[in-house]
Amino acid sequence: MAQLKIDNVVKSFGKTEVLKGVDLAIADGEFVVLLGPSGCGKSTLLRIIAGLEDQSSGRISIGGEVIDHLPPAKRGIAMVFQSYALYPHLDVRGNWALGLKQAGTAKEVIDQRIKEAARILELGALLERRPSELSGGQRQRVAIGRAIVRHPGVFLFDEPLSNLDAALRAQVRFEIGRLHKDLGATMVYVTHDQVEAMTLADRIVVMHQGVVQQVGSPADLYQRPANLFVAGFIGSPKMNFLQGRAAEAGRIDLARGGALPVAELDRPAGDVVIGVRPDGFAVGSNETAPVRGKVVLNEYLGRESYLHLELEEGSRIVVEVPAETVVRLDEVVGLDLKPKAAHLFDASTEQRLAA
Amino acid sequence: MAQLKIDNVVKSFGKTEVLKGVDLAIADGEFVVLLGPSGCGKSTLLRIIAGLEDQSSGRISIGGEVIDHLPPAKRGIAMVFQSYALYPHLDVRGNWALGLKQAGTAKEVIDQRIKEAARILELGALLERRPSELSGGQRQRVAIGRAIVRHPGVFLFDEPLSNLDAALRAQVRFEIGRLHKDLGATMVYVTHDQVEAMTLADRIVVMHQGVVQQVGSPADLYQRPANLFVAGFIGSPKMNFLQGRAAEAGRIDLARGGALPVAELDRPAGDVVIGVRPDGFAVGSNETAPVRGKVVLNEYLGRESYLHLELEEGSRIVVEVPAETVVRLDEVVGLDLKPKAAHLFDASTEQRLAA
Amino acid sequence: MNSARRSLPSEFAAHGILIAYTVIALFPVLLILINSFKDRRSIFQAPLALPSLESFSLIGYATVLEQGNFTLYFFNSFVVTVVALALVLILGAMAAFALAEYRFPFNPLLGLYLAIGIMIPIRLGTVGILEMMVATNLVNTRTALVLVYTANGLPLCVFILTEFMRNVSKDLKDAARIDGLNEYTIFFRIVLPLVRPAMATVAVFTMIPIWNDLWFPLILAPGEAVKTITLGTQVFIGQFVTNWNAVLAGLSLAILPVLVLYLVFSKQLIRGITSGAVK
Amino acid sequence: MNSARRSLPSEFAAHGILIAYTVIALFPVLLILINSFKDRRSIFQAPLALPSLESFSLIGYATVLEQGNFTLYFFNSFVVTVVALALVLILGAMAAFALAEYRFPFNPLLGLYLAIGIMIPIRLGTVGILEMMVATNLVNTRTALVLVYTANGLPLCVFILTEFMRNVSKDLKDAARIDGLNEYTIFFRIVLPLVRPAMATVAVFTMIPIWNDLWFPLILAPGEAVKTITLGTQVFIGQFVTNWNAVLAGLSLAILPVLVLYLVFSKQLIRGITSGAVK
Repeated sequence: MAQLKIDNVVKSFGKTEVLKGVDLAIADGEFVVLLGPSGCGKSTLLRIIAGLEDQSSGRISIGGEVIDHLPPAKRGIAMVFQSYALYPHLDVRGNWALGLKQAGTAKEVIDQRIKEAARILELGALLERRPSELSGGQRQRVAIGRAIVRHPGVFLFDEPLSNLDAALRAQVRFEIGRLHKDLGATMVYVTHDQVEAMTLADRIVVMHQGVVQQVGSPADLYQRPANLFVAGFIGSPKMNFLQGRAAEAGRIDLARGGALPVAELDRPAGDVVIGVRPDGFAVGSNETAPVRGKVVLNEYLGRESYLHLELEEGSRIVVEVPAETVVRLDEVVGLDLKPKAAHLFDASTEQRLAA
Repeated sequence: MAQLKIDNVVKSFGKTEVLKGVDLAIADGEFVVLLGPSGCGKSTLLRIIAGLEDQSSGRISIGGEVIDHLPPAKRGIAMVFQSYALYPHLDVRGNWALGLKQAGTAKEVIDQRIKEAARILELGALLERRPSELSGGQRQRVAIGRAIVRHPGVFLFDEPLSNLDAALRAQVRFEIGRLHKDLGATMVYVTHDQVEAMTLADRIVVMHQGVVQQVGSPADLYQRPANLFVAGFIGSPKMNFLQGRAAEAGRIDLARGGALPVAELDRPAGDVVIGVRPDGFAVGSNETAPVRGKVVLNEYLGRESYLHLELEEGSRIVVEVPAETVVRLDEVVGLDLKPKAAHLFDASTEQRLAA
Repeated sequence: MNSARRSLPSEFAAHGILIAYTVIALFPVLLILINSFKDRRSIFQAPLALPSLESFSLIGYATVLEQGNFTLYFFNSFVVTVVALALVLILGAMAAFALAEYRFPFNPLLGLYLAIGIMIPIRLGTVGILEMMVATNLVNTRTALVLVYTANGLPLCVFILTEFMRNVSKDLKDAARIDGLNEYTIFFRIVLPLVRPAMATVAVFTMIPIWNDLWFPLILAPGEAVKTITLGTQVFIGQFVTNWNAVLAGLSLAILPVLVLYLVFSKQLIRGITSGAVK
Repeated sequence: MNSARRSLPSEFAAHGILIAYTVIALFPVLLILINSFKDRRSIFQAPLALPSLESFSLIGYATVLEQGNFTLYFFNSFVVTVVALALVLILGAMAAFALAEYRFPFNPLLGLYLAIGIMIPIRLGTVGILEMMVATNLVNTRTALVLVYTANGLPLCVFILTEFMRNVSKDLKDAARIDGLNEYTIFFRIVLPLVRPAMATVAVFTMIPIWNDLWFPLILAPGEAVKTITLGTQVFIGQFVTNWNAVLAGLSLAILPVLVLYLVFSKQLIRGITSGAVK
């Protein structure tokens, strides 16, 4: 059983606190993605779990046993690095065997595990190759294989797809997903790419400036982001934010004129930020629409287009419309809010209003 | 007038032909994107236009005048590089002025052009800064400014967004689009990213292995890709391809059993490849559907999900479904083809069948 | 090149370390300096004491400056070192630029050829060189020394600078071409300023052995008119009786160029040496 | 490390150039070799001629080997060079690893400190060193030379190797830690194999000046029992009469280690030197 428990972990470099007390419990067999912009502390947290860095305070336990005092090799983890980190002077077999030999594993066991990993990753034909003789995608699969042969309780992935090009990224992403399904192992995966997080995770942990912002399933995070940061980070294109004031239930007066009927608002709430995803608006009649904007850019993407609109007060929003929609540059279009499309946040605390 | 004309340009490095006779005519004020995977020759073509490399044969002319014998500085072009390529020991003003001073431009003219560029790019406050004191996005804007002050007939962009992170990329992409609108200059833009190409271009030139595959508007390329390569390269996720045989009009027998009713097919056409975008399928009844597949992965993206299906014959396709769709892993679902969703290609020539 | 601005305390600490170094690691040098100002008896009785009113003596300097024709030796050393250094840097930088920048046949092999030149000690060819110098009538001229040192210093200079010039972004040079700079202005105005710290490092590596060399002055230019200071100082080290005052004074004077060098190159040098550490 | 496999023709050409180099650039060395096998008269009458049946003579070698106690000198040079080289490489590599790998206070300043050590010529401290050696009773021992050369060679070695070790991917070392390697096995099994070409280059840079040095053997170890070969050969260069046969034979023998060196390090060296060119 490889539950992973993180208890109030703090990490400081000098005066800078990069992790400000992180708590997290990961169930056995769960796929958890740590998601956040660079510098949010997600990689540091992963390296603390691996034992490559020491936390300043707090505890890490795997399967109920505190592992803070153990060296990386004894923690029952395996790690896959962004840069592959294969030993250049060893062939694939040598790369896979090194850790096992170091741990004193019997030769037959090593051979059997290598065979098993080669089968899972379909790398049987490449076992005698050196890393320099492999393509980028193959190298990353070899790196994953080096993790598999250790039979770890917890797999740690540190941005494993960042060095791959778009096509390979989708391919290896698919393979990691399938690997999780096949092995049923606990996996912790660090990335800054919200698409990777959404598609792979059972649960996503969104981090920002060393603080966990929200923990939840991809659907939770997409449908009910806990605060402005999560709302802006999840989803592409980014959610639009409008300033407003909720003086009465069901209606928000926008900061620069106009009012939006918002069904989600069941009581007055003071200054609010309304978040609306690009597909939350419908282009409507110019005269009666609560929001109007001038088209400054029309980005065509084949199936849909993204209209960049300049609102009357000067701010800019992005609206997704079907590709067939005909609009001219500089035309002013009216926008209606689709039902359930509004996310409401308190303007000062930036937290979601529990509407 | 800055039309750009490329006449049968060939480029060889030793025995390798990286450009195999490229013809292209770009109108004054047009925004043309050269799109293709790395190594397709697009950057080489751009560098030949700029005069940084010599073609092996063929001619380049700008505004009707052949420029093959001119050095880069005299061709009336300006180039923006992926790595910014700012002079590190000069401040922003110095970076912008260097080329103009070199050309012997009068001091007042230089000052006036710098002022103008600073206004367009809103960089007025940063003119005395060195590149090392600027952020990535600012550096790329300074690099664009260095192009603007030259008042070139043709702007050349070499993957200008590749070194920026996702959020900045959208921002600078927007600015380049607006710049084109404001200046009305001819622009040639190289990228491997089909989203950049689709959103920015008036016309896209898709290149592969030194050969132009298709030239057309983003809508052309998306709706009527000329061959399998273009079909697979444009659109994300990638188009699915199924092997089949068109023995009679309106119906294609799939290679491994089953048949698809294809309205686009008006006559028998032999062995064909049917291309269907992920949103071209509808999940239908399991029993009557012409194609059935087992769900091996369900990638949730908030608004939609991508189902990875293993078809009965072992190949894999990706289908986009609304996020609300409930499917279990390993469940077998039936797929119906939406109207007009099929693209037909000849199996041997890989060219689009003019259906 | 975009290394972070170094903070004031760190700047201060760097210089502090430098001063500490001067005190501790250069203790022998200090000993020389101190003793060069003392009379002969005090040198051996209390070598660690500072010169007192009693023991203070400039006899060493007097001997050196009078008897040793010291000014001339110093001038010879200076001319040979500066000219050879200038030649090495200019020719080396240009060769390095060509190797780093242009694709021509045998480019990597030429680089290899130059690099091998680093490994083979030029002294092995002394006899051959002497024969050539005799043939060309260059024995006992400063030119002979300059030629030998230039040939000797070039390969290492080219080798190191090529590495650094390769790291100068290709896009940057292309941008300069589009801005209308020709290959010479690109070299002098874009590339050279960027590799300046490397140039300073190479300059020091090249300069010190030239200044200190004893071998080639002895063989190629032992004549009184072209003697270098290192050779000149040897006069006072006899087989049996050594004029320690003069030797110490001579060595003290020989340290001068190192100090001058430090003042001239220090900023660039520190940047070059620590660039790896602070980046 | 993942440089493309070098093709056979390119391999061939590289060795071709090396041979051409031996012929052209090492012409003076060849002259020495050729003349060392000739009698005295022929050396001066026809210095470019190959030894004929008539002019062939081993008198030089005979003189050197008999009169000069040559075997002992050679042994001394060999011991001093190899021990100093080994110490420089081992200590230098470990220090470089520590500097590159571990974050500790003053790490960059320590690097700076070492780097400055490169610039200050140790010869300036000769008198101080001599005094210290006298105090510790090490004058006229090989140990004295080994100590001086080690101190002299370390900073450059540390400086160069630190640069290379910094380029060894941090992820790679972390991966090794997760695989259960400790810091020593990481150093010996992961890092050292990766910087081997750099080590070879440093070895040559360090070895040649030690082998060729004349200054410290003369000052610290002039005794007959500990004389090095370079010093020993000087015996034959008199003020007025020079035994050219013996000098030439001595110099020829002194080339031996360079050849051995080339055979030992050549593969690594070529890879190290051309790594920039072929990557």
